[in-house]
Order: sequence, then structure tokens, then C-alpha cells
Amino acid sequence: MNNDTLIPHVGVVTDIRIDTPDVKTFRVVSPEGGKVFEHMPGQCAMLSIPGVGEAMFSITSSPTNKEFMEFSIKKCGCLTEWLHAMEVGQQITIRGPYGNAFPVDTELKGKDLLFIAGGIGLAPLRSVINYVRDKRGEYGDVQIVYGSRSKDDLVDYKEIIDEWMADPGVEVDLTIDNPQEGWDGHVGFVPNYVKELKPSTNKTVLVCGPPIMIKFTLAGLKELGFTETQVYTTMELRMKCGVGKCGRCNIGNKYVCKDGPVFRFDQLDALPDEY
Amino acid sequence: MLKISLSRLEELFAAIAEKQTLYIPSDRADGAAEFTKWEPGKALTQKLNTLRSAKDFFFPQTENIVDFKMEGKNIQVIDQRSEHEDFVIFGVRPCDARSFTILDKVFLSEPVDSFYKNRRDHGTVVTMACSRPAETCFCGTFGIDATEPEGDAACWSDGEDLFIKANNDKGQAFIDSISSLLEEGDTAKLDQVKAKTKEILSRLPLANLSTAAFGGDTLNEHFNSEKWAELSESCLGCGTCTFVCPTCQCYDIKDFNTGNGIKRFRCWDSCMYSDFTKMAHGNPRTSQLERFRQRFMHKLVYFPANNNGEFGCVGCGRCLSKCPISMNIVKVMKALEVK
Amino acid sequence: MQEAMIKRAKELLADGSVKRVIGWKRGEFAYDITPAVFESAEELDKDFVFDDFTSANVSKYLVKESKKEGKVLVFLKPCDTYSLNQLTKEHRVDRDNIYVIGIPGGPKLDIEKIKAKGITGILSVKNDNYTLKIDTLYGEETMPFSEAILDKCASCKSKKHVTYDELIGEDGDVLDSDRFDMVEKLENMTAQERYDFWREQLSKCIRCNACRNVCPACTCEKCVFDNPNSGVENKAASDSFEENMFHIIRAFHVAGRCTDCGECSRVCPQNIPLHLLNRKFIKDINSLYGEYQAGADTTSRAPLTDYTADDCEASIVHERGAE
Amino acid sequence: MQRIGVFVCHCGTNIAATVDVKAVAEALGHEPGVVISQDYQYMCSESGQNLVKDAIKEHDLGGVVICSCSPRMHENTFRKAAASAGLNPYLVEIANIREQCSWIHKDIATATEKAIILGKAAIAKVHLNTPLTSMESPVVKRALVIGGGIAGIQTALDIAEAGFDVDIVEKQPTIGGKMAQIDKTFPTLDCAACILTPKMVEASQNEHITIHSFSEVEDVKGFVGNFTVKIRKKARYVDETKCTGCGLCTEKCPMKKVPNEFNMGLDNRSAVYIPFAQAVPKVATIDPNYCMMLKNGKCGVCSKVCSVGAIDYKQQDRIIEEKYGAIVVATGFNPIKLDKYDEFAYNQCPDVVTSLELERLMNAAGPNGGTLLRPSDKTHPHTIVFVQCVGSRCDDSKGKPYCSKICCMYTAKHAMLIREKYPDTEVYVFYIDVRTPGKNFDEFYRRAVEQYNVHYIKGMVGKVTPKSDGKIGVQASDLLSNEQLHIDADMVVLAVAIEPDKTARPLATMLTTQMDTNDFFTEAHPKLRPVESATAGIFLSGACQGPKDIPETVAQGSAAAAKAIGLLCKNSITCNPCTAHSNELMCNGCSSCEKVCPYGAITYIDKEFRMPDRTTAIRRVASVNPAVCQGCGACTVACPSGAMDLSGFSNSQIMAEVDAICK
Amino acid sequence: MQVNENKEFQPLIVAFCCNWCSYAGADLSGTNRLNYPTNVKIIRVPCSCRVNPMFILRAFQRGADGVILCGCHPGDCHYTSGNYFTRRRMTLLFSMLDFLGIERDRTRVEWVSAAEGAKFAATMNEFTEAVRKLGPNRRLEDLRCRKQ
Repeated sequence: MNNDTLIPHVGVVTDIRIDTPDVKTFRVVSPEGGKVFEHMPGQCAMLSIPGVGEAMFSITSSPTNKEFMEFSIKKCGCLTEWLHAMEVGQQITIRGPYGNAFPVDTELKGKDLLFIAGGIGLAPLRSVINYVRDKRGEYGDVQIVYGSRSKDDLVDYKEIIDEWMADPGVEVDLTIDNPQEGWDGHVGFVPNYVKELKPSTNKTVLVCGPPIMIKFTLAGLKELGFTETQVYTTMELRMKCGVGKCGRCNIGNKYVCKDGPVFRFDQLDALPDEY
Repeated sequence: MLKISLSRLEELFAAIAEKQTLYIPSDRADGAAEFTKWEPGKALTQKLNTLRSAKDFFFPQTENIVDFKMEGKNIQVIDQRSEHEDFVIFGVRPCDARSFTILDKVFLSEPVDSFYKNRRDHGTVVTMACSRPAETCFCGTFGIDATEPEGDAACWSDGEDLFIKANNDKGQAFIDSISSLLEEGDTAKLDQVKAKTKEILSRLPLANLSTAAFGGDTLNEHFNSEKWAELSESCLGCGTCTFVCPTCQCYDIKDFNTGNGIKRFRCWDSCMYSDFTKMAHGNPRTSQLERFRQRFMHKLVYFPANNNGEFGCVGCGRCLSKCPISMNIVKVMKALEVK
Repeated sequence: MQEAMIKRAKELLADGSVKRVIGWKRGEFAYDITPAVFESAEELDKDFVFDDFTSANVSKYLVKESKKEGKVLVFLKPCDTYSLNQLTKEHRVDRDNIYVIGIPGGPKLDIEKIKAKGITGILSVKNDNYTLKIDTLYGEETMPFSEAILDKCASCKSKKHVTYDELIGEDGDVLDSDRFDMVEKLENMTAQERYDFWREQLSKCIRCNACRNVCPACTCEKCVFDNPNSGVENKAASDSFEENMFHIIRAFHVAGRCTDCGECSRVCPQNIPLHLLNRKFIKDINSLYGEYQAGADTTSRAPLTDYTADDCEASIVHERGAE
Repeated sequence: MQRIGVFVCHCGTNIAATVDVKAVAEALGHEPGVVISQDYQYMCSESGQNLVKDAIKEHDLGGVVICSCSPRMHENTFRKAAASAGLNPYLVEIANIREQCSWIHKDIATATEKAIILGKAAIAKVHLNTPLTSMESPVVKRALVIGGGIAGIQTALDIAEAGFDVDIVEKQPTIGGKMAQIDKTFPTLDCAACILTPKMVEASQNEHITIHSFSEVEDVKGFVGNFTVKIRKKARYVDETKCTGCGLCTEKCPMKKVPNEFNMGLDNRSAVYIPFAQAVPKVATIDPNYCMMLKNGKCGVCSKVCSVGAIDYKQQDRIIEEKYGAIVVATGFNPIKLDKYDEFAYNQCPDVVTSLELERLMNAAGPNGGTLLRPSDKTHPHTIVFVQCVGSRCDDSKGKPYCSKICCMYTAKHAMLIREKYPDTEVYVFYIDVRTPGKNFDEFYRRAVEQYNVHYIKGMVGKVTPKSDGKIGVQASDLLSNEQLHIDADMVVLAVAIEPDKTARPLATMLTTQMDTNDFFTEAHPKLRPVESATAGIFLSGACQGPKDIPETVAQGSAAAAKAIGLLCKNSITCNPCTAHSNELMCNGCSSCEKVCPYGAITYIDKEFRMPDRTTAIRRVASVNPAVCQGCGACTVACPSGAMDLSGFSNSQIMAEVDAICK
Repeated sequence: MQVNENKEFQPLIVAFCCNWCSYAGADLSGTNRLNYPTNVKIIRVPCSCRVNPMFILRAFQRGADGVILCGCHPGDCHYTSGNYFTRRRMTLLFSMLDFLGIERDRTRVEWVSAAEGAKFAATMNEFTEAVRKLGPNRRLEDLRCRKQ
């Protein structure tokens, strides 16, 4: 009998990185070594500890990474608490990849890219950022605006400093919500920071973060002259099957797990206001 | 057309059951009809339709997906699937036969659901045309002709004989397997029965119910209708409509710890349930209005939007007779079609 | 009766004593009546109905409706008033925000019983001096009214309204009913027979939750069966155990609180006689701890939150006659 | 997933002889979450505890399971050890593999298997344990003593001595209790009044003691350290603050035919009365059942004669409310009613008396001024028969199953006193056994037999029949000589069983303390905590806990005082953190839990909530006072929605244990 | 010598014991070395009234063949009234299980005081035998949990 997407693979957690007080990044490989499956930036996978739960997480590593997949996971419920309690060597189950991806090979190709992320919202974008960095020649300028509550809540801080900022073709603008000792960077909310930075409107924008941040960022972008067709985001809803069949993650007739999670804002606008 | 005398039904069933498991609708102790495994002596019901739909055959209420064994840090994934045995469902009504087409669009679209496909591949659907539709029937609304059923093979009764015809190869193979019992028969009387049924169908109280006001392009209009509040206000939020519905296919995936391993199973779920879309951080459909709207929008708008205009309802009328508070898709359609 | 009810409802809406009316709304057919909230005279005139099919107990809607702004008028049959009292006792409704008009009770009709006679294509049902004249697509049919009575009405326990603000029509009395007959019959069977009986019944359950969601005693903010942390959460019976468990726990949770309104059995799409489980508890409570009718008042202590020092021991179950 | 350490105790050979402890440690080491599993000779020893402490630190344990003796034995030991290593003490669970495994099983294989299962259950539970923190609750530095007999007085005096305020609530108009009615005390034969009344006076004069006489406890709320008690001060129609106790009113009161309860109804008193000369407080009380002024408004003599204007016919019962940190119950005893003992002719013949009546008959302040006379004809009795165990040690429903304990000694005292004062009197004592344990008790009894020639006869009195000549026929059997005896007696004295006061049962309900089937208060532990009730902050003094003589009563009174003082000395007390708590989001506010809570720990509040559908609603929800809750869990089952759960014994924890056991 | 080769059915008995009386009673039977079968596994609860009918069903689901609930004697509850509620709850629950055709002898309530070690052991012996006679729990088990 053919493989069924509902039947998961086993993955081994080979590395656990503590990013922030409530975010950890898990490195997952197949028990035989290597990646469990291939994916495109923006796609997700269903991770599970049998008996505890199963949930959808975006794959934060870039497809260009040929050795492993990574998941940055924020502690916010029963399953994530278990995941956070794991130790290296623990096996989990994993199935996917699910959903569409950011159109890295089509619409984004050759474009100047502006990434805007808040908090754990960096996780899905990190996959794209590293993908683009690895295929630097295929894209235009890369600007990353990233903010969080505090310095300690910036996910992937080390990678940002050591790799992204060191990358000559990448501009990184960090901000935190409130002043903090040891922080001499920008202070303020992401949407305002974006407005202050006045990015050029020929950029294509990829935004991810808390709903309220997305809302104000989009408004700010529009003020700056961006149109909705230039802005992409990625969504999260209750998902069970991951393949658009179980019936819960739809917004209107679109299933987030299958037709999403990546949407362009003009597409979202056509859908009923259910999220 | 090939036929067999109704008096020889038992013989026919015995012949089918000899080769594969046969399910027929028959009366149970409380008078309701349900599909049961045929055994000698079990008679076909005289009821119009079964209380539950026939979707269980392909999409059972609960089914094991996969087992896990946990040992220390290790997980063993145990695929429990095996080829399903061949079976025949005899006497499926035209509405329920159409529901399989609808379910196919969900489960057989990529990625194919192997559990559903396994059962579907091994099941032969033998339908039975209607001759005494009930007041709750409105299959015609969805373009179903109750006198010309779909399915792998179709049957008709003219009161004396059972006529049978294949609709596809699987149906033909089925007929071939019982051909020794069949003989060629005259359909003149059957045509009269069909004509009479058609006449009754045209007089059904819901005969004029139309889907004209619905479909994929009516999304925003209906989604934002003010009528949902009134329609949904007495909804109990139970899953009766969902579970008797032949096309509802929402499911949940759950784990059960047996003490010696984890069984992952899937079971029917209902979008009417308050925790259907609940997740760790919030619930996008918190009110019964939103959940109620989802169910009917799905059948009347979203499904056709994604499936070339095909609606997610077959007009079997089960929800009409089973809803504890008698709210149903007909009332919803009639309320929404008024501008 | 229907006219009198509409008239009174309109008066109370007009003089501002109530803001909303809970009653029944006519449907597509003769029998498919939906409980509804009416807010204007026009709505009442258009859709309000009270007839032989208005059997739904609307008291549970008061949990939500009585907490809204403005008083709500509700028409309650005698059996429904027990439910309201029980809800009042458990602080689930705001009784001060409810105006109850007591209306005569059944017997109400069960469309399933008419259909069970093979009558189909039903276009109208008329009660002609206790003979039902049923117009169908296949000609007119008749049957005695008495044979189409809802089970819950056939074993009616009371025609007395235990709470009301005004009455339309006469008040009745508590009745001597034969409602425990079937329970007794089962008690007299052997354990194997009882087991077989319930296995056949409960295996029909499709866990649609209609019984729970219609039950006026099941008003929990979060039902244990929906709560992943309760340890008994379950959505569909994967094993016969789960079929049993759901119904045992549900019956236990409403034990001493169930007014025996009969809605659970009425709405069960699989015709499971669920009320027998509740009645078993009621019968046991009556015989072991003294007669108790949930909802008869709003102050008495429920049997399971009460005790006496000389209650019988649990071993009484073992000492009972038939095995 | 917690990191769990498992420690299996050998308990010398107590466990290791029947359970293969190494195998248990090995098997449990494979359970999920277990990072260390080891066995040790004596886990409770200091080095055993150190093993646990070190492992907690070394392995960063989040839970500890000790497979050892009963948790009733060493749970606290290991909790303390964990706490000292920085682990919350409530993350320790005990698997009882000694009392409930090794000691009851013989087969090593099956016992080991069972021990492993018990260990797994404890591991399953500890995975779900949550750190619990005990609450501190302040202590009101005031005690209440209920009952003003010698037990209550002694307790109050001792507590006052330690400098704490203490109130005595006495339902009679005076304190003193039964001891005030007693003539002489055994084994010293000193006068009861002479030793009691100074204590009564001392109590009344102590600045720390407040006496609420003629008062009863009406309601008790709260919990250890913080009780709120309502006391009903019954109307005595005399202003206590004005009355000087001169007694003029009692002399002048025209209604003099009231049975005098102090003298056991053997004489009469007036309607306005002072129970006895040394009463404390010495204040008159009007008996409304007999006072003509109160009954029909005609009389008013007492009011006229009272020079200080203390009489107040309009006085009403008053309810006062006080807060206390500790409560001592000293409700005492009463002789049982003899209605069911027709064979002793008590109701027919006035010369058949109870021992307490005899005390009054022999007392100088009694009806006969201390001369022993038959109540019927006021003649000297010459033959007196004492019947022992009337209603005590009964196996039928008429009497009490227990020994009343004091009867043997007071009967010896009575017999001796009578023989001493009236040597011409023959005294017979019918007994089943003579029980005289106690300092100088047996010597005392032997004196009665040997020195005073009291006739002790082992046997039961079958029937007592009043005769027409005034004699009383006593039919009895002598079990030693095996013959039937017929004695013509002048008086028969019944050593009647004693029982707890009738007010004790309702009081126990108010105090939520336990009682045995005889209505004696149950001590927290029969040996180790004999003066505490199981309910924290409630102590037991005197005969309310069981039959006692005076020295025992006084000793227990002081012991209860010591316990109460121990409590009052603390500024705050640590509460049991294993209490119930309600998940407000799931609570229906239905009041089921409140109805089954024996402590009144649950109240309801109307609270505003943000509902899931983004509206706000005011909902009635239960709220548990953790300082009051004792953690029984009755509410958790009464709650239909499962909103109520119990810390330390949560639904999920218990189900995890069930699962592990049934695996 | 052969080790016990007796193949008789070994029922699994779950005993819920209240902390104050019955658990102490069980301890006492241990202290006095009074034997009862290893089939009995005790779960400590603060009071018999803590035992939710769900726990009893859970035990049966997971493979218990008998469930016994032990508490203080009525009137002696450490919490005054807990066991009175237990008594009503369990009477009704057991009656319902009986009504559903579940064997009566699979469930029991017994009052065992802290002093009744002998009674505890005797009760467990007796109950285990009664359940052994009934054979495995088949009417209220969950097949998924059946041990292979």
C-alpha cells in the first residue's frame, strides 16, 4: 500500500538551541541520518509526540540546508511544553511538507525583498532569508526588519549577528519594544520602525508576526505607497490533517494547510473576515 | 435489461454473499433501517432509506490510522493498514450514491487518502432507484434523478422484478458474477413505475427548492448575511446533522494511550462543535453562529467554489428529520435566497 | 390556545414588560417545529405556533436568554417548568429576568411514530377528535391519536406547573405514572439479558451529543467529554467501553438533577431509550433515599449532595433479588 | 516530562527479604522520565536521605519516588529531605512496598512484580505532581473553652496562665459542672467543693478569662487559628452586671416548687435561683418555665425586692460573635436515662437512686444536710445494695458498650463513707468486675473490702422489687458461689453508665470534628495525639472524649491547654497545600460543591469574564478558601463539569495511577 | 520442586483506600503480616469521597477485573461527612452498572478502620476470590487496552 500522508515518519532531535526564554530551536533528522523530507521555504510540517498531541510548525531551516531541518518553537500549549522538555536524542514523529511556499522561484525571483518579522514570526521567514542568502545572485536587495519585546526575545540572535549582519548583501534593522540595558539599537514597535525606515516601494514584502503587528505594518506599508499585491504573509490556524480534508482550517473556501499558509494580501482580502 | 424476480432476492443475496461480504439495508429491532451484513433470512427493508447514511463503509466513524510504540526516547511507527476485503453495498439510494462522488472529491484528491481509497477500491456500490420518495426528499435540487441512480450498478423494482444495470466496469464485473441468476426482461412496467415516480417527485413539497442563489461566487454575500443570527439561534451545537449527513467528512485525529502503546485514530468530527477549531492560542470560530454558518457555507458555497460548482449536499433529507430542533439546510436555503 | 398565547405575548411586548419571547416557530412541514426567539408582534403573527408537535422543552435556552438585557417571556409546559426550577436552583438562569407563562402540556405527537406506520410523504397532520387525518403524497391516511403520542408524554408524570408567573388555561396535578415500568422490567431480567439489551441499544450511539446538548441539566460551561484534561474526553466511541462510559457518566452527572423531561430520548437520532438510564437513577433515589422530584422546588437538597447517617450501604445492590 | 529519581529501600530485610529490590530499581529505571534509579539499605537513614538530596542536585530532578514503607510513616521525612535539596516537597511520592507489599506477600516473584507496579504508579503520579506551596494563615491569640466543668476550668486557667485570653462558654448558670455536685473524691476522700470552688473563683477573677455562663455555642465558622464563633447568651432575666448575688430574690420568690436540678431533683428551688452557694458567677437566674411574671405577667416580687434593680423581665437572648485561634471542647458527661431499666424499679421506687443522687443525699449542702436518709420516708437505711455496671458494658441496645470507668471507684468510696459514718449499715456491692487501675486505687478498694467489710459480690442483680413494707427486694445471683440471693434492702444505688452530653453531637457537626458511635469525640490519634481532634485547632478536654475520673480529666485539661497554647504561641500556621481549587472558566456556579463541603470552604462570587466569543459576561463561580479547605475532595466529585480539582490528588494524577496499575 | 504452576485466573483488583482509615488499615494488616493476594493494588486517596465514578470506570477500561473502595466507617470520616456522600454515590453507581448488566461482584464498598487490619486482609481475600470466580472483566473493558 502506498504511503499515506497521515502516517508519520520518525525524526530524531539532534540539537536543541535555547533561543529565548520561551523559544527553542530543534534540529531534526531522520534516524538514518539526513533530512526526513525536502521542502520549500514557508512550508510546514506536523510534529508530534504520540499520546501528547500533534501540531503544525513552520520549517525554519532553509531547503538549501541538506543535512537537517530546524523548527523554532514557542512554548504555548501542552505539546509545545513537551517539546521544550525534550532532550537531545529524543524521537518525535514528523509528517509533511504541507502547504504552499513563498513563491521564491516565481514572483520573488529577482526582486528586492523586505522581510518584516515580530517575535516568533521570524521563524517562517528565516527559511526564506537563508534560502535567498544561499542563492544570492537570484534576488535583489535584502532588508530585514525584525523586532521583539526585548533583546532576550529576539529569536536566532546569534545567527542574525554572526551571519546575516556580516552578509554584505543583507541589511538588518533590529528593534525592541522597550529600552533595555545593554541595548543600543532601535527601540520601538515594528510597524513604526518600518515607517521610519521608509523602505523603497519597489520591494516585495514578506511579513510575519502577531496579528496586531501584521495589521499595523500593513497599514504602514500602504501609507508608504506599497500595494497589497506586494505583501505576503503566512498564517496559522487549527490544523489536524495538513491536507485540506479534515475541515477545520478554512477561511472561506481556502484551506490554510493546503492553499496556504502563504497568502498575498490581496488574496486574503477576497476571503471572509474570519481570522 | 437484466432482471431477477423479487421472490428470488434471497437467492441473489446468497449468491453475492458467497463471493464477498454483502451489506443490505434491513430493519432492526426499533423499526429503523440500517445497513447490516447480510445473512440468510435477512430481508431488504421496505423503508425509503437507512437512518444513518452509507458513508461509514468508506469513511467509518472511527478508524485506526497508525500505532506507535514508545520505548525510552525511541518511537516505533506501526502501520496497521492491510488490503480491505471486497464487499458489496446493495440498495444504496441515489442520494447516497451521489454522496460517494462528493466524498471522492475530498478523499481521492491529492494527496489521496489511502484509508478511504482502500475501502472504495474494494467496495461495489449497487444502487436502488426510489419509487416512494418522502416529503423530506430534495435530491432533485442537486440534479439527482431518483429514478436513474448512479453507483457501480443500479437496480430498479417494478413491484415484481428487480432490474439491474451496470454503470461502469466494476458494476459489470459484479453483474457478471451473478449473471447465472439473471435473465433478460421487459421494462415496460418498469418505465411506468419510473414515470409515476417522476410525477411524484415533481409534486414533492421541496420540489421547487433551487440552488440558483448559491455557489462559489456568492461567498461574500452569504457570509455576511444578517440572517445567520436568527437561523442559528436555537441550534444546540450537537452533531446530529453532521453525523447523519452522507457528505459531511470533517474528521479529528486523536491519540489513545492503551497503556502498551499509542493508537492514533481518526473519528468523525463536527464543525458544529464548539471546540472544533480550538487551538492552543484562541479559536477563530467562537460563536455558534460562526460554526453554524461554516457548515452551510461549506455545503452551499465553499464546496462548489472548489469543485466546479458541485454542491456538498445530496438532498437525502436525513437532517430534516433528525435535527432535534428541526433546523436544516432547506430552511437555511429558503431564508438566504430571499434578498 | 395558540391565539391566546400570541395575544398575551404581544401585550407583554407592547407594554414593555418583556423584550423577547421564547416559543416555537413553524417549519416547512406539519411537524418540523423549531424553538425560536421572537422580538416583535409581526414575527409572532407570522411564525409562532403551538400545536400537537410543539414538544421541544425550551427551558434550556433560558440559560443564555435570561442573561441578556431585558426580560424574556417563555411559554412552558408543565414538564418544562420542572427544568426551569432545576436551572434556577443551580443558578444557571436568572429567574428574575424571566416571565413564565404556564401553558397546558401534551400529549404531543411523535412524527416518527406516524412514519413508523409506513406513512410517508406527509403533507399535513390534522387531529380530528383524536383521530389523526394525515394528508400524504400517496393519499390520505388515518391513525388513532393515541398511537402517535410521544413516549415522554405517554408516561407523563405531572400536569402541574411548578413555577409560573401566569397561566393560560388550567393547572393540573402531579400524576401517578407508569414511568418506571420499563426500568422494572429490565431489573427483573438476568444480568446477561440486561447486558445484551444495553449493548444492542448503546452500540447504536453515534455520539452526536444531541442528548447532551438538548438536556436542560447538561449546561456545563465545559463538558467533561469535551475537555482534553478530564481524562474521559472522547469524540467518538472507538470501543464499546466508550459507548458505555459516555452514557454512564452522563446519567451519573444528571442523577438527582434530571427532571425526567424525556428530551434525550426524543431527540436521539438512533432511538436509544436513554431516559431509562435517568429513570433508573430516579427510581433508585426514590426507593433508597425517599421520593425526590428534581425541579419540584428550588430549595431542596439534591440526593447526591445530601445524606443521612442511616442510608443503606452500597451492598444493597448485591443483595437485591434477581441476578 | 519530569526528570525523576527512584529510590528503593531495603528496610534491612523487611522489604528486601520478599522483594527483589535490585530488580525493582532496575525495572523502574526504564520508566519514562526516570534518570536515576537505585536501591539502598535504609532510605530513611541520614545517609539514605543524603542519597536523595545529592541525586536531586546532581541530576536536576523534578520528581522523586521512594519505594519504601508506608507514606504514613516517612512521607514527611522524604519531603523535608527534598525541600532541603531545593526540590518542592510535594514533588515526592512514596510507593508503599513494605506494609502493602513485602509484609503481606511471601512469594518473591509476585511480590517483586507488585512492587514494580506500585513503583510505576508512583512514577506516573509524580509526573503530574505540581509544586505546592503552603499558605500561611494568622492565628487569633484567643481561645474558646466550651464547657465550664473541671475540665474546662483547668484548661482555661492553664491557657490564661500562659498569658492568652480565653473564654469559657457554659450552658448552665454557673460553672463547676458535675464535680460541683460531688461530695467527696476518691481515693483521698477530700471534699470536692473544697478543691473545686477555689478554682472556680480563680477563673472568675483571672483577667484573661471571660466566662459566658448560661450561654451556648450557636455557630462555628472558620478554621484553625481563625475561628469565628457565635455564642448565644441566653436570657436569664437578671442583669449580670448589676446582680450582687445577695439571694434576696430567691428567698422572696413565691414560686418554690421547682425541682432543684443541682440536687438531682431531690428537693426544690425557687423560680429565681442561684444554683448553689458557691456558684460562679454568683448571679440569680429566673427560670421562665416557672416564673409567674414571665408566664402570665402576675407577680414581680423579685423585681420589687432587688435593691440594685437587676431584674429585667424583658431581657432577650443575645448573640455575640468572637474570633478565636483555638477551641477546646470540654462538654463533659451525664448519667444515662434509666427509662429502659424497669428491672431496677428506678422510676417506681424513690429509694432506688443513682450514684450521683447519692452524692447529693450525702452532701452537707444536699437535701438532707448531709445525713443519709431514704428519700421516701426520711429514715436511715440499714441495708444498702449497690448495683454496678447499670447500662455500662452492655451488648444490647439498652445501654452502652463501653465501661464507664469511674463507677467502681466511686462505689467503693460510697460504700466506705457509709460504713464509716453509719457502721450499722450493711453494704452490698454487686459487680461484674472491679476495675481499679490507678494510683492508690486498688489500695482504696481493698480498704473498702478489708477494713470496712463491704460485701462485694460478683454477680448481677436480676430484679429490684419495692415491697409493701417499704423494703426493697433485691434478687441477685452470686456467680462465685453460684447461688441465688434475695436481699431486703432499704436503698438501692445504681452505678449508672455515663454518656457524653447531648449537646456534643450538634457541636461536633459545627466544629466538623469526628465522633465515635457513642458520641464521644474522637481524638486525632488514640495514642499519639490524645487531646487533639482530627480537625486542626480543636482540642479535647475531659469526659467528652471518653469516661474519665477527676485526676485524668484535670490532666487532660492541662494537656489540651498545652496544645492550645502551642498553637496560640505561633503567629501564623502553615496550611495543608493539598486543597481543592476551582477552574473558574469551567465552573457552572451550580452550588453542588458548596453543599458537600464539610468546612464551608467554598463561596461564590460574581465575576466578570471575557468569554471565548469575545464578549464579557458576569458569571457566578466557586471560590475555595485554601486556609479552610482540608482537602477531602468531596467537591471534586460533586462538580459535574470537573472544574473542581484537588492539588496533590488531582483527577489526572489518580487516573495516571490507575492506568499504571492496570497496564 | 516446581514453582507454583497454577494457571488459575489472576484478577487485577484496584483498591481505593482513604488515607485516614482504610489505608492505615491496610498498613496495619501489613504490620501484622496478614496475607492477602498480590492481585490487590492500592491507590491512596484523601477520602473515599475523592473517588470519582470516572476512576472506577477508568480502572475497568484499563483492565481491572474488580474495583473496591474502602473508607472510614460511616460516622468516623476524618472529614466528617465524606463517606456518607461516597455511600450514596457508589450505591447509585453500582446499581447503574448492575442495571447495565455488569456483574455486581466486580464492585464493592467496604468500611475499614485504621484498627481493622484483619478486616482489610479478610476483605481483600474474599473480594479477590469473588472476582476470580467471575473470570476476566469482559463487559466493561476496552479491547484496545487488552494485554496481548
